[in-house]
Amino acid sequence: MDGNFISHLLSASLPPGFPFWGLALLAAFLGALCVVGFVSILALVSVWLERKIAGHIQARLGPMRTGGWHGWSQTLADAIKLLTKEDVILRGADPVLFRLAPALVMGSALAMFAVLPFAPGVQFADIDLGVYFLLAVASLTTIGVIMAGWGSNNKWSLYGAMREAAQATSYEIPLALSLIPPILHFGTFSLLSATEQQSGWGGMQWYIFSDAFWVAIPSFFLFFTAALAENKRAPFDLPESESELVAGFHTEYSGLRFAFFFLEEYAAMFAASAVATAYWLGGWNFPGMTFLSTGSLWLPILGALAFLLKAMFLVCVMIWIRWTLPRLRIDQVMTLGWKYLTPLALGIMVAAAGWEAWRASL
Amino acid sequence: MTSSAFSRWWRNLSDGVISTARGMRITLRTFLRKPVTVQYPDEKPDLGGRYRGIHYLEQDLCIYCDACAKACPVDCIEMDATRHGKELEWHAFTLDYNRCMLCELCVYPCPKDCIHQGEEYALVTEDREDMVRDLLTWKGLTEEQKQKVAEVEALKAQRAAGGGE
Amino acid sequence: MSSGPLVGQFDDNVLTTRVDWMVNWSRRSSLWPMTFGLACCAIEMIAVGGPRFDIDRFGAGAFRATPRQSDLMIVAGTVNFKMAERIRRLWEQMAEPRYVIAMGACATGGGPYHQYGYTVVKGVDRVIPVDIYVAGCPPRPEALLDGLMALQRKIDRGRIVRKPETGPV
Amino acid sequence: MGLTPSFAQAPGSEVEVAVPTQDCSINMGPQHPATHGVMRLLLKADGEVLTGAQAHLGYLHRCAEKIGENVDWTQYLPYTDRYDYLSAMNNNLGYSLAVEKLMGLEVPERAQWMRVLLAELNRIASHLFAVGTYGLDLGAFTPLFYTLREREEILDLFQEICGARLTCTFIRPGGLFNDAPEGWLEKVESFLCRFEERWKEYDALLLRNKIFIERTAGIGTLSGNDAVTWGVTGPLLRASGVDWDLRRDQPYLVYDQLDFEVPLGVGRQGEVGDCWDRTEVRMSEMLASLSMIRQCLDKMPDGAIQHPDAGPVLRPAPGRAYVGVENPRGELGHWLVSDGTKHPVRVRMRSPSFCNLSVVEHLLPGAMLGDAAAILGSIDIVVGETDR
Repeated sequence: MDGNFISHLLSASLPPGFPFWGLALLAAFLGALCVVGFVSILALVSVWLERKIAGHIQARLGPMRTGGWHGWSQTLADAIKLLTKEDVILRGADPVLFRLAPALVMGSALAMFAVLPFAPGVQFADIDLGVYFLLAVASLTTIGVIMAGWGSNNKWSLYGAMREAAQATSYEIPLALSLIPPILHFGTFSLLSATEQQSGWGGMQWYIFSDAFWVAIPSFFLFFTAALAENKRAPFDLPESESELVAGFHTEYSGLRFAFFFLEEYAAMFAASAVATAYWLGGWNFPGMTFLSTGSLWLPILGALAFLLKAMFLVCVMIWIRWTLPRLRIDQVMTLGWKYLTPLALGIMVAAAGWEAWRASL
Repeated sequence: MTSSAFSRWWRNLSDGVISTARGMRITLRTFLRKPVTVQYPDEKPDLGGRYRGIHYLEQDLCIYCDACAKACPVDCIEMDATRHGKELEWHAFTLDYNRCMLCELCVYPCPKDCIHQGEEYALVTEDREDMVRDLLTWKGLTEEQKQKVAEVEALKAQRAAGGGE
Repeated sequence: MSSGPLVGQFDDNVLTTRVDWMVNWSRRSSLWPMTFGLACCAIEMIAVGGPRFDIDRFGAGAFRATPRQSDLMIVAGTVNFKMAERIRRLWEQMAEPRYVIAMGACATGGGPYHQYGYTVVKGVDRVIPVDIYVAGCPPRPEALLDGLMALQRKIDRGRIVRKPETGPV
Repeated sequence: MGLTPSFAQAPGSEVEVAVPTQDCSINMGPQHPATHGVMRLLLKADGEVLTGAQAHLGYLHRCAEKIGENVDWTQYLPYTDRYDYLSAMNNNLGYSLAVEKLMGLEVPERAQWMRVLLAELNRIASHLFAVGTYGLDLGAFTPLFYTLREREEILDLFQEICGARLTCTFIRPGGLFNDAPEGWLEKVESFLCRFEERWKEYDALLLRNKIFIERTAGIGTLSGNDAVTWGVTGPLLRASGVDWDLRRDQPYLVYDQLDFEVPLGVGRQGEVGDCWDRTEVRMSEMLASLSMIRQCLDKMPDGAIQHPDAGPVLRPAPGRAYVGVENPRGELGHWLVSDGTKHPVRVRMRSPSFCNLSVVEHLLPGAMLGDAAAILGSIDIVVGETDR
């Protein structure tokens, strides 16, 4: 399928002779709107999930009284409250950096969603270098965080920013290296194409079940760990480590600007999980999809559902890990990144390359 | 040296993975268990008979002896009454919860066992003045007491009149 | 109450009452407390966050370490003169709308240290405005939850975009 | 930021820091999640490495000693609950023992056993909190909730016997305020059985966790010699390998009739006296207390719980007395001076947290910023007691 559902819808409904640039602008605008809406709902759901899962892991209940059933509207209340809260901008803060940082962080988180293949035809842009784009955009977050930490004029924030700088740049390497085995396997940087190649075996020819499973599984774990560190999730939440740096780089942020950082964390978690889903867990492919005809409307709906379920499961695992483990120290984070994950990723990369070469020679 | 360094590297890695898995198993087990939370406003706590909560006073028994106020380490009990012979005309018996530390030291010295700490545990106010609680159930004299006092007064007056003659 | 271009500008009508209701609802349901323990009462405050009582059920479980992101300051413990100015500063650092619960006898009125405690402030309301007082030394966790619910009722009474009622004075 | 000294000063390293850098002073507290209350640490840091630390006290000074000169002997009892608010029973016990020493009272047999039972129960509650919040300091939230869950059960027991959860005011000069209610001892027994199972969960979640070991082993090492020199007591001292426990070495009450072992730090994961050892000692002490409570339950005699001579108003003979007891945090000493009236002339505490806190200035320099929380948490201070 070429293009996405928005451009299909637009080209079908607009009068013939409508200029192409207008169509492109409209499609971009509608797409951005969809992404913002989707990410907001996603963050609301994930924060609620996080609080409920944390609650039950800790032998308590979590939100119960806001809204009806099990406090389902808790994060909605949080969001409205953060919206209506006073926006404090310090006199000593750098006015430009302080204001720009949340926008940059939020923008980069939203941009990641442009290339995620949710279902057949439900992808905003299929870029040939999809994963490159994702990695590049994701590292913009780091710059936003450093701007926030520097601009806040607060020592805790500065420490948080410096830790983020060190940590994020270190973990970019194992993150990118651990993506190489699936890239070699599928022979493409495009997430869409990789997903489509996993549709065999009745929708179960996922990379981790393929003949290369022995490199797929370790590289999956490596990617997952590196993504945790890249997203500042525990046990790698050093930039905002509460018991050391008060709230780290966002110590001085309140109200909506803080909400942006909050939102970005969950958006980035989902994006990382989505990449893992698309490359290792078969994307939208699910067993039983072969019974649906190719043109059926059920395929994108059920496919999107399968994709969301897989990605949300990984998000839940991230939450589960967060509420289990203590935090590492910054030098140990670096040690883990450079002395453990990077060599492992290199080894797996070599193994994967050898395997793929051998398989190609058959 | 190299082999030991490598085996240490390997052991660190496997230790990390295994202990993480073990921790995650424990948290998962708790996740699947029933939470221990008591849903407070719907379920009330069981405080047991000895709970030291907000005080209450059995005013009929109290003889205005001041023993509780003297025993109080923080002087939070204040009482005021006028004696009419045996009957007491109460004006105030206040307990200041701005100071009270609910230590029960006022309860032990009471000769009539009339001040108690009940199971009421919450005193929530929007005004600090409301934290001073009057423990009296009635003020002044009851009708009964008034009658008794009047009788005693009448008797006194009679005696005084008789003695004067 | 916070101030802004819309505050107190409108009469009662369906829209404004709904907006008021929604804002109040969100503030009431999402009172993030500050991790701010002073003394004994702090232990009970942690117990309130613990599994038995679970303040998170009320949406107030996200303890924030930084005053900028917290809505509720639970002054849990004895306030002395050296700490009082820090409390004032922390309160000033909090973003509006902010609420204060004085938990326990020490915070409401000096408590056991009222008489001979030469360094103890006789009530935190001499330093910062207090919304709700909770008695006890320390109060039971249930009492603090009662205090939280009282604060929620107080927030519900608030009028944000509507003109305040002018009743007979 | 230049190279950190840990790289520059590594043995055999020839790297030198050429760029002159200025140390960054960081003000940690009084409102900081890691200071466990309102203490202020003034840190000097070169990047992530601390070069100096200074503790500032007094944010919770509550005049506890001065109040002792104004109230009478019994009235001071509730104040003892409040300086180390995590172990109220032990504080009550220490003060009561000191007053009894002044008065020359011998407490009835049953009261002695009950006191030991309550003190050990409170020791478990206190250590549970200490271990749980230590996990929190290191970023593990969940162990705190598990320990709080068990702590609530101990507080329920306290509430049933004395009517309060935290500030017990239960052990008094001359005995106890009250006897245990019907069926209370059986509830203690059933709690102990549950607790033994749960203990393993904290052990696996914290002590055996690789990240926890990495964060604590070899960090904040306090040698036995230093520990003695700095006047450190309690689990800190024992973690440094010094075999000293007042319960065994200066037995009071019926501790000499109990059979218990004193856990010592052996440096299983790192060095003797590091943060891991301190936590391990606390965890083992919980089990030791557990066995002591079991023995108390077995040997609990019947009889009175209050000495007949100890009325509501006490008038100890003129004199002075010092009694030290083994609190969860170390040696809590009470130095009392009486002039024969119903008011003390002087009440003075040797509070373990205060003495233990003094080592932060010794331990923190050279550690990293993340270790500051780890070291401070492993000392397990209660600010109510350091500032009094």
